[in-house]
Amino acid sequence: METFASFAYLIASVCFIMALRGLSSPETARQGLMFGMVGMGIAIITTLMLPIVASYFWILLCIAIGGSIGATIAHKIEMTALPQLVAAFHSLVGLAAVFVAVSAFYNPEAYHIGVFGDIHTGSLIEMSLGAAIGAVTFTGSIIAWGKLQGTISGKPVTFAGQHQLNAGLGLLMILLVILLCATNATFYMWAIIAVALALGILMIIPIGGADMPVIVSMLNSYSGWAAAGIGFTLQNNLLIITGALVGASGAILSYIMCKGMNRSFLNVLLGGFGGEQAAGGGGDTGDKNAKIGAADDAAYIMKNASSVIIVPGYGMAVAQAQHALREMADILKKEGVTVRYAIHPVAGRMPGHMNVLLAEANVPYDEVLELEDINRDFAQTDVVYVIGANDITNPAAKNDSTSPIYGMPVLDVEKSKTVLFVKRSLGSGYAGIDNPLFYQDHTLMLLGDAKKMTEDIVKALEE
Amino acid sequence: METFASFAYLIASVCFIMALRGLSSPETARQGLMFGMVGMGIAIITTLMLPIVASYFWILLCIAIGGSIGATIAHKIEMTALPQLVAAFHSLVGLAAVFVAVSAFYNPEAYHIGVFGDIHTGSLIEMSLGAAIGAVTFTGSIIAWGKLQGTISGKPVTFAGQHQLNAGLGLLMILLVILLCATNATFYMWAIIAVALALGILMIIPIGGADMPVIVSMLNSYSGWAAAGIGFTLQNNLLIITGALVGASGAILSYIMCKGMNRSFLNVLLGGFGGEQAAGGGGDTGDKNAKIGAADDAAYIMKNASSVIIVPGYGMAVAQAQHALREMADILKKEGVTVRYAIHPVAGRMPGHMNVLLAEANVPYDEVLELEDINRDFAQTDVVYVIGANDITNPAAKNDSTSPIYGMPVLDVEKSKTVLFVKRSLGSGYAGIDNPLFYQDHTLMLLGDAKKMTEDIVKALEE
Amino acid sequence: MSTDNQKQLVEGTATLAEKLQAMAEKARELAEQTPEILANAAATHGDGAPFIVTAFTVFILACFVGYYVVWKVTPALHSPLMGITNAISSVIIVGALIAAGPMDWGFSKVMGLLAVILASINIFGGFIVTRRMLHMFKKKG
Amino acid sequence: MSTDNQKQLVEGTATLAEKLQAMAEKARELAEQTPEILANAAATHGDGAPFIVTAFTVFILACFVGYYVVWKVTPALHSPLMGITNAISSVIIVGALIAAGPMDWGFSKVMGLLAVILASINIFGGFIVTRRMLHMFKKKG
Ligand SMILES: NC(=O)c1ccc[n+]([C@@H]2O[C@H](COP(=O)([O-])OP(=O)(O)OC[C@H]3O[C@@H](n4cnc5c(N)ncnc54)[C@H](OP(=O)(O)O)[C@@H]3O)[C@@H](O)[C@H]2O)c1
Ligand SMILES: NC(=O)c1ccc[n+]([C@@H]2O[C@H](COP(=O)([O-])OP(=O)(O)OC[C@H]3O[C@@H](n4cnc5c(N)ncnc54)[C@H](OP(=O)(O)O)[C@@H]3O)[C@@H](O)[C@H]2O)c1
Repeated sequence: METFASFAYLIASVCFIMALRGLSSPETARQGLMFGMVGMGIAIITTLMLPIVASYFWILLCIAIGGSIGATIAHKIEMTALPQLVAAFHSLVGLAAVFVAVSAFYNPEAYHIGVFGDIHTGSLIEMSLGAAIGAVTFTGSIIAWGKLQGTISGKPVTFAGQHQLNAGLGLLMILLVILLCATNATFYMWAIIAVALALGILMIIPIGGADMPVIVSMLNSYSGWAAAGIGFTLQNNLLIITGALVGASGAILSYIMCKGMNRSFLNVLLGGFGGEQAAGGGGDTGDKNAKIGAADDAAYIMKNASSVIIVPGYGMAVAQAQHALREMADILKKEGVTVRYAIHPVAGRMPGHMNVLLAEANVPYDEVLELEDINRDFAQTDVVYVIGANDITNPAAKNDSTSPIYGMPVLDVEKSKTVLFVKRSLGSGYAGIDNPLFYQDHTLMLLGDAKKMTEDIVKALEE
Repeated sequence: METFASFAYLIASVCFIMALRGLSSPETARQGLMFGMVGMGIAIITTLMLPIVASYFWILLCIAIGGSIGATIAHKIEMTALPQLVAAFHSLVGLAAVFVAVSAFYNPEAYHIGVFGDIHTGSLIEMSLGAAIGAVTFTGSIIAWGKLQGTISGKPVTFAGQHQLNAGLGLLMILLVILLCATNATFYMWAIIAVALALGILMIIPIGGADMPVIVSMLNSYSGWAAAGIGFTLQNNLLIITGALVGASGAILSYIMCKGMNRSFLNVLLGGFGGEQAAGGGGDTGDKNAKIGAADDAAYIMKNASSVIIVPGYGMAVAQAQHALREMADILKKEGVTVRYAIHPVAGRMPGHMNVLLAEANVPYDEVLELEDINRDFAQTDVVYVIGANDITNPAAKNDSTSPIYGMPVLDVEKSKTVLFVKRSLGSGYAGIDNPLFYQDHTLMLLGDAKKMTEDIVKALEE
Repeated sequence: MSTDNQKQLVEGTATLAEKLQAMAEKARELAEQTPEILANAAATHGDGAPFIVTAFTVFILACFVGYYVVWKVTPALHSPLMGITNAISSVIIVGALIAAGPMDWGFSKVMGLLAVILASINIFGGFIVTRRMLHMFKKKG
Repeated sequence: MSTDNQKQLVEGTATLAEKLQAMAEKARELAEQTPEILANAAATHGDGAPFIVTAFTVFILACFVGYYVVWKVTPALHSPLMGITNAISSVIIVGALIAAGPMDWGFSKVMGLLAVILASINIFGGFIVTRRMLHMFKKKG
């Protein structure tokens, strides 16, 4: 039986690997998802068949309860609320890890790691590590969720001695783990969890709302490492492998985002960057003049173009303008205009955010191109339609070494013949800096809500 | 100690992974090699420190003997003899695997797998598998070596009932393994090895000399699986991991070669394809006329070109023309001509064969391009200098569905303004089929030895 | 004397029998202990390496696999990637089920059941939301 | 009767003693077997999974790693790849060293030493020839 279970777990691990592998292209992605679900099914059923699992009623009830809650949320959620949802889900994984660690602590016999009050030291370390990471993930994700949802202010909350406090708590945690190993006392277990919960809050609160995507990925990574840690305690390879996969995934996504913003991970973690949208910048328009246009002008310009590239950003997500955008593109295509979409790696507020929204509006994914695939084509393009994007087009990243985003890769929209900018004001974006593009000769600003403006253009085109 | 050793083995495994990882680009390749050597050093030293290894003198002597033989061979060998060398080395790995399996069989206590005459069944199966694969690798590689070296005729040796005989031997082997498990008798162990030795010969002998690269890779893969099998017997993760790495590498290289030739692996294995060079084809030149040129003509044409692409093939390796070629390219570059090299995945007689030879002649590797990177550029190229290549340029692969190489990816050399073909005759290449390019209007045949001809061109250019 | 003798003998036999029983008990104990010894021994595998080393080997290899697999994910699918990893990280439900498994109630079992609920929310929620995302990705035409 | 009885008793005691001894022996046997059982059990790890399963897990993961790592090798370096894999496949020298390790000579040790020679040829030959190849790859200029 044990051998059988281990083999089944191995198969489940391979399924999870195949699941991630499937995501290497949209064609195989759904098959990958199937692998993931099958793997999870195998893991659960195998565990239920273990001799130690004797009572089924409550377990199945709990799965049913959890399952229906999860399914309901997942079906109801708006696609634009994805970043929050992911954060919320992570907090649950974190809490579950804490619960598992605690129950292993109170009933170690079930996992063959000793008896209550006398658990193997190695297992104790792994267990407290799992619980601590889980607790940090739990509160950290809740804060991240709050900041993304707007429940908590996105402003970085900073105070003097913050980093010292965090470091102190970290040291305290190490001390507590040592004491736990020495005494096996329950008090220390709970103390570790309490400190970790506090640490989760304190670590995330100083980080600005717009940096939350990096944090969500980081917490995703943490939840993976927590699962792996618990896998060591339970001597279960499935948990170890899956934990490593998830850990790697979160870490890589964080890395990609940081690189896309040209910031170091540490810089993000130390916090204090970014705040409310359009905090500064908007003011110093002083001597510069931006050309303000209307929907009719935009419609006329695009109708007469031979190629248009659409650059969506966070504003498109906020305004939910993707459907109107697709309509506009359809009309333009019927008029014989080539229409493509250019996606910056950190456009929006989570990796792949724009791709999902465009896919939701039925934009075929082969019209949607990544930065490195399309950046050279701007020079041969008549019109670029920038909708709700700002920082990712800012040429200051290329030619102003004093700019905070200097070095960040940006889309070369200014190389096209005409740039249309849809946004509500001349204000700045997430990075809080002015965009010189607004004041260029071949730029036309279309001020207004992204969805409203695009719908107006559609109307103008249809006339 | 055991824990320490296992950790050390883990580090060695990671070193080996990093070694292969380093080969992902020429910049990191030498660092990768370092990783490989360090990993091997860790593995050997750790094993020597195990309590069971008590007597050092003979071991160190044997390492010294083997090491100096290996070092001497490796220093003396000509780069053109690489395919043979690799085959010869593989045969040694195979034999070593057999020896290890045998000594584990006679002294199982050393590996904790039972006592002589009463070895655990699982270990027996793994052991006999390791021995059998090792033995097949041994004789198979010797045959491959002979065919590549020319010691054995490259002609496929086929006879009636060949496949039946091999299948019969395979079945016999399974029977012997069962008997071995049942009786633990030494006779069966030796019988398994004997049958495997015979099978190695019989499996490779029907395969044509030019298919040997695929076979060498396949045997490389086998030697990996044999190591992994012995790793299972010895319960040693290092052997398992390394075996899997080597096994995967050999399998992937075989796959790449088969795809490059557009043949299935089974088709290669069943044998009977290809034979002596230029077996057929050369005859039916009948009504077609090829333009034959001289070195002076070639020098004149290339001097006045603005871009030249060099396409090297097996003939360059045979003639050792790479140094002359580099000289020619240098002169042309000084005259302002852009010179690049186009490498087909199966040019020559082993994967990456051309790259190594060109590198030997100090051709910078960024001038050397793979098929998919350069194939579109032929249309904008003035002159293509095909040297000792044939099949990999044959347009029949694209437009003649009856051709045996139909579907094989080829270099589109015919799209350039002028094609110069350096070879000794109008005969065919490895696939034994006629090349219509020879008779095209914009082709000039430069008949002669590749090295001699290139040197003549160099002289003509220098005048 | 004969009765004495007899008595002695009978007594002797009785003690012998007692000792025998004691021995048998010891043997039984030994036999019973074996699984426990086994359980302890089980923490090491054949090569003498403790589980932790093998587990670490598995962990390192899995990190390599994760690294390669994730870098191969196309950027367009990074959101679904977050969804799927979120779902599969709930594989700690395996630990939760073991905690919730025993017949008799206790703190540990309650914790386990709570963890089962949380993990289930994630599993279903994560997979379903990922499916919703993936169903939107369509090819041209 | 008393003598008979006595005899019977004595005999009974003797058989009891014998049985006792037999039992004691069994117990000793059991005790002796324990290490062996342990040795067998050692083939399983904590989760109750025998070594073979963990080994298989390691094997499968290593295959994935190999797959990704090798596909990432640039085609220009396929020849050095063959050289390096050739060298590292000689890691079976680990097995050969164990065979050649014991103080006393025997068939097994001779085989081990022969394997050490063969593997060493490969290790040195493979690495050196790869180094020769790699040293030739130079960047422009
Ligand atoms: N994607 C990720 O994973 C990720 C992660 C971390 C950080 N970030 C950061 O997020 C930023 C992404 O760049 P981005 O160009 O997409 O966004 P952005 O620079 O934040 O600009 C978004 C713009 O959209 C406009 N906008 C907001 N709501 C709108 C509405 N309803 N209608 C029309 N326009 C609206 C805003 O201007 P108005 O206020 O004038 O309308 C704003 O300037 C980068 O700085 C990046 O570093 C992204
Ligand atoms: N690279 C691999 O890993 C691999 C593996 C398996 C099979 N193959 C096969 O090998 C072939 C490779 O194609 P290829 O174009 O490189 O070779 P090829 O098609 O075999 O042609 C080589 C040509 O070189 C000429 N040649 C031989 N010696 C010469 C010399 N000293 N001077 C000048 N010319 C000489 C020969 O023509 P003359 O006799 O007229 O001189 C021959 O036609 C493919 O068919 C491929 O499928 C390759």
